[in-house]
Amino acid sequence: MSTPIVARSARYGGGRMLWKQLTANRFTALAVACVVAIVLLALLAPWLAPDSPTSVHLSQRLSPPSARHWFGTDEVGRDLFSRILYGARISVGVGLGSVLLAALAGTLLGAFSGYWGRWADQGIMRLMDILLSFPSIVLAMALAAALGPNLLNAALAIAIVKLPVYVRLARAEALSISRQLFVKAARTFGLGSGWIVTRHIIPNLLPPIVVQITLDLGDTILLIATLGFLGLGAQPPTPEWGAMISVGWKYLLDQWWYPTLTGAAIFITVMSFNLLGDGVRDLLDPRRHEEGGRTS
Amino acid sequence: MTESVLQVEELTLSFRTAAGLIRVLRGVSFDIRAGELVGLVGESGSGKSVTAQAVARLLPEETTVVESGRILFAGRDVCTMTEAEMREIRGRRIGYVFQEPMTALNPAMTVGDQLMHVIRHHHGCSRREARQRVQRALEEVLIHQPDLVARQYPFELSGGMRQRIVIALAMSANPALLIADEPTTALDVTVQAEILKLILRLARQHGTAVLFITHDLGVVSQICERMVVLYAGEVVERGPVREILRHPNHPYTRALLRAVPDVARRGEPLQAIPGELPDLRHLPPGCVFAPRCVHRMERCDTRPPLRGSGDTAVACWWSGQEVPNR
Amino acid sequence: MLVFVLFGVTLCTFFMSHVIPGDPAQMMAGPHASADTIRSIRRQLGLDRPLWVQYGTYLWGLLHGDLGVSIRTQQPVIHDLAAFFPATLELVLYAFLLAIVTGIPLGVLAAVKRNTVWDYAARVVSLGGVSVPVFWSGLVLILLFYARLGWLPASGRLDPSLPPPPTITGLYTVDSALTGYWADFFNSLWHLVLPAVTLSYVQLSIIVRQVRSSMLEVLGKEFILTGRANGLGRGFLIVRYALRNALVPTITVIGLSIGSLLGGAVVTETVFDWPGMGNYVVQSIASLDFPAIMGFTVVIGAAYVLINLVVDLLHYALDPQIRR
Amino acid sequence: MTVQARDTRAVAAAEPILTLHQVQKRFLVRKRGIRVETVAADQVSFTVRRGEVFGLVGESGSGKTTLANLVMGLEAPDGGEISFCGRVIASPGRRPPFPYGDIQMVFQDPRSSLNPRMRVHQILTEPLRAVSPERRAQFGSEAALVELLGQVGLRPESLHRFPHEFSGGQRQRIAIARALVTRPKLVLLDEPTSALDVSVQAQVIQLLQSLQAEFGLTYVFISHNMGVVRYFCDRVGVLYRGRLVEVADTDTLFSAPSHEYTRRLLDAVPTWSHAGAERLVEEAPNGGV
Repeated sequence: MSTPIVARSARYGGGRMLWKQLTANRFTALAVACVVAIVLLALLAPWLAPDSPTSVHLSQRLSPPSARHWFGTDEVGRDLFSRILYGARISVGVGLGSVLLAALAGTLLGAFSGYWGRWADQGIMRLMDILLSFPSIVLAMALAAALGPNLLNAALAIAIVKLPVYVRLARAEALSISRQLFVKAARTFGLGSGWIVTRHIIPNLLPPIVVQITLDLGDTILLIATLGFLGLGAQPPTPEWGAMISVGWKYLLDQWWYPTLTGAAIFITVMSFNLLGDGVRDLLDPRRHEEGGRTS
Repeated sequence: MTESVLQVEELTLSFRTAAGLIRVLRGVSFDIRAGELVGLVGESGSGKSVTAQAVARLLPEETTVVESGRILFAGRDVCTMTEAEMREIRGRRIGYVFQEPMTALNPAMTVGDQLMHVIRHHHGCSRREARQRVQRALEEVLIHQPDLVARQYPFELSGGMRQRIVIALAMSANPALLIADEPTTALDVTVQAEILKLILRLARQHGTAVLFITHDLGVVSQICERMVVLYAGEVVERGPVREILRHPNHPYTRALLRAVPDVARRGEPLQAIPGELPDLRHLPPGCVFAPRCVHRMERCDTRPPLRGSGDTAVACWWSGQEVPNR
Repeated sequence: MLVFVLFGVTLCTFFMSHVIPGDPAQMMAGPHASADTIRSIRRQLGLDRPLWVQYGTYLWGLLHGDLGVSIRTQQPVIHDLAAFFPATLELVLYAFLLAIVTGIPLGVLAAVKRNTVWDYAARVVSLGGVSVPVFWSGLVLILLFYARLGWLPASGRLDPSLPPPPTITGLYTVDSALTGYWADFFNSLWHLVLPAVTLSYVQLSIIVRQVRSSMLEVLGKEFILTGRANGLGRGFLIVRYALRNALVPTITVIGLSIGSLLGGAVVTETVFDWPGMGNYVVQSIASLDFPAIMGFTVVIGAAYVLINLVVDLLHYALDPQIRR
Repeated sequence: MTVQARDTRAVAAAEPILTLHQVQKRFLVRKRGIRVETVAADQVSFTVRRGEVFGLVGESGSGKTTLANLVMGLEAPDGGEISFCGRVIASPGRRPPFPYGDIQMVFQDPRSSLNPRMRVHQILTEPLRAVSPERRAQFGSEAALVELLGQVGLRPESLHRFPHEFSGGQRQRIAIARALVTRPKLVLLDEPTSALDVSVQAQVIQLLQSLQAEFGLTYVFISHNMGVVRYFCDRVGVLYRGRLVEVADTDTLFSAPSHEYTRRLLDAVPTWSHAGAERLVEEAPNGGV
């Protein structure tokens, strides 16, 4: 904790600059391109997909990749390419949703916890310790099972699992920002803690939170797929990647493309987001290096 | 006249950054004779620390470009040596003391062990002998309980104590040159005085030449014989400390002496230097100090060479002429 | 701490499973069960009593090593888990060793040879590891080494034709070596290759990333410069100065990454049909067997807390600032 | 110990603006798991008179920061009381109302004391949030702010810039402007030049001097730089381990220090002009150049 965060955050100014710096590194530029492509594919799925992701054609079940069905079809003859495209909507959308939920709640809790201290801090941090004392996938499994297996509950479970990361990060940053002289200055003016937290602490702890969000996106998408694979997330016939593999698994030896291509979609998506996360971190927060990495 | 330990000749050095090459030293020249204490004085961005690190070749190789010039240590150019040759020189012939005694020591090793490793590296002696040498090294930097201190970790010691350890490390091989990079800046005044006395005493005892980097004119006046004044990566003036402090020749040195209040002086009005320190990326084409100089004239738009006789040299077009007194 | 955490987590999962989704008896019985069936399940589970009594009963049982009775197997959950535990331990242990032995040197190499081919290779490898779904990498390995090449077995701990070694520790490789069942020894090692590699890849990547970054951070510290200025050799500085200091944060991360190892074991065991706790819990999930799921969660939580206790002890040994 | 104020100057007659009376502050610090009590302010008493520059000097751990926090109302004393313009503003136990806006502070490091996410306009108006609406309206208008910026030597367009667009010296000017926006009577200067380069330091000191006359300010100047203290302060108090060991007017303190620690401190300060120069060199065993 040597360089104060505020000194670092002066490094960038404005979105255009950020974009320029992001694309300066070849790896990161590749990641940006991949992420943009994936998001576009997900958004445009209804127009790009050759077929509905749920329309059944029993006569064409388990057909190999062809000009008509680029990735082949599944066990009831649904077009796999279309299902994977629609799957991107679910993975990216739900992933983003649960990370943002965790980040929002975590930032607020952590910022107040860090600045205010005392019993609120103690209480919040002990609660986070409990959440952190479980391997996150196991906790996510338990929570998702307890809430009842469906996509929404899986997203909620992941948000809960990710929450302590943000609370801790926000709290640590809030503590170090509180030691900055501008916070002391604001106190000498006679300003209250509500003003100080919202005007001084939170704006300055946003950069590391943004970094953490981009770092977590890949992991979250992975968690959703894993829960889906274990039957704790989206349920068939929803075109969710993990759930698709848990069904397609049976056809590994004879129709290898079915689970393999679906898994490749997960892999590429998660890798693109992770690469982007690394790039954003190196840019905005050079002090923090890889930490943890993944949870599932 | 004694032989030079170190000669820096027309050293021009740049850093590779995301924004392109930044030239941090421009034609820096000075020398240090055996057993002599030379002060390298400047403000931030003047290049004083860069010069020191370049001499010991401690700058990161990937981002440092020596554009021209030489750094001769005992007659050999440091810039062209191999890393293996350099390792023979670092520590053994050139000792180095850093500004922050807090971070200059390995936090996970006792002070004694750190000294032991370095001493065994230099002298290749047995453990037992090394242990005795550690003891002596600690005594030499005036640590009264060497046994106790040797068993402690850096974080258990005060800043002054840590700096003594760093000095003991640097002096352990009895080097010909000691580079002290702002060794007292992070310390309290009373501790600073002790450390200065220590460095001075060790240098005298062992005949070690010292390159002392500082921004504090008071410190220079107390322990150095000659000084080199740097501004924005250039030597603007160099010469014996006594002469420069009495009769500064460069407008920057003169302005600096008038701008810094000294304890021994009261009543003389302070004269602030107008303007800000220059941005190394956008230096003026001529004299680097010209934009802030009260004696600026047309000629100052071309770069003045460092001219002088003997030990004294000044980079100013006014030098040798009568400067209008202001 | 352990007690506190277990208390907290049982509280969380218990109330979540009992309060939020409505009636667990209804869920367990399925949508078409009659009211009578549901009532009997409620009585059987003690669901007709007040919630805090139920929780008290559960905690009381937990203190006595009683995790309830599995709905699916009708066996005490603790017995089921005990039976499956050694298989999981064996898998996790080998994966962990593999990850440590390869991850730390690779991370050091990447940091020391920064921005060279070595570094890029290590970064690509580790990026893959943090991005790959375990169920997919397992699947690809099976397809390649079992289905295509036929080199390695893809399921179970031992060929069905071989009798398992006498139980001492429950770890087949250890037991067979101790009792001289060499056929079992090699066969069980053979079976371990694919699942252990699959599982360790994730942790390996985390370790590589962490070692690389903390090495880079430490190598940039001033005391490394002091060491260089004092003429110490590069190898000595890397190992005794840099790695020694880099290990402190690394050990924390390794401890935390065991979490992903334990979590990954669930998926790996499913993929390779490995008869461990993970396989057991996945089957329990399929039949919404709450006592089994909770029992598994509690056991894993306890193991995780114990591991992190060990990490704290290692910290104590490595970091003089904590020791003094 | 007798603490004598040997003041002969004109301000001696002026009324007191800030008085510390036997102020006491203790902290509990954990050292290797054991709680140790450190006394950061031990029976500190002194008076600052209207219109003077009162220096507080001491090394790290002397309790300078604690005293500043106590005067600014950030911490409550364990004993004694602090009064400002005749009213008690700090005493142990209950917290008396604090005259926000009448006492301001300028901090050591302008890189840290200005929020990097705020524009200069926001930075300058922040202290006005805690003062009366009339004062806010009077000094918070754009015209008033621009005038204030001019007084500290900054251009009007600076108002809409971020701190990182300024140099260190300019940032300290912004910080000074912020301290003056409420038109305080007393300004605490906590090492305001120590983070600046020496060639910029003099600009800031001169600015502070001219502002003192312009705004009729009283300064408490906390520093470890004895040269600056000698130049800038009318009277000086020397702090050593939480105790005020000596208070004297500047010339007396520097020419005839009465406390042993003050002597040690002054001896340690390197000086270059006339007498003091090259003292260490001549002291050295093998001496001579």
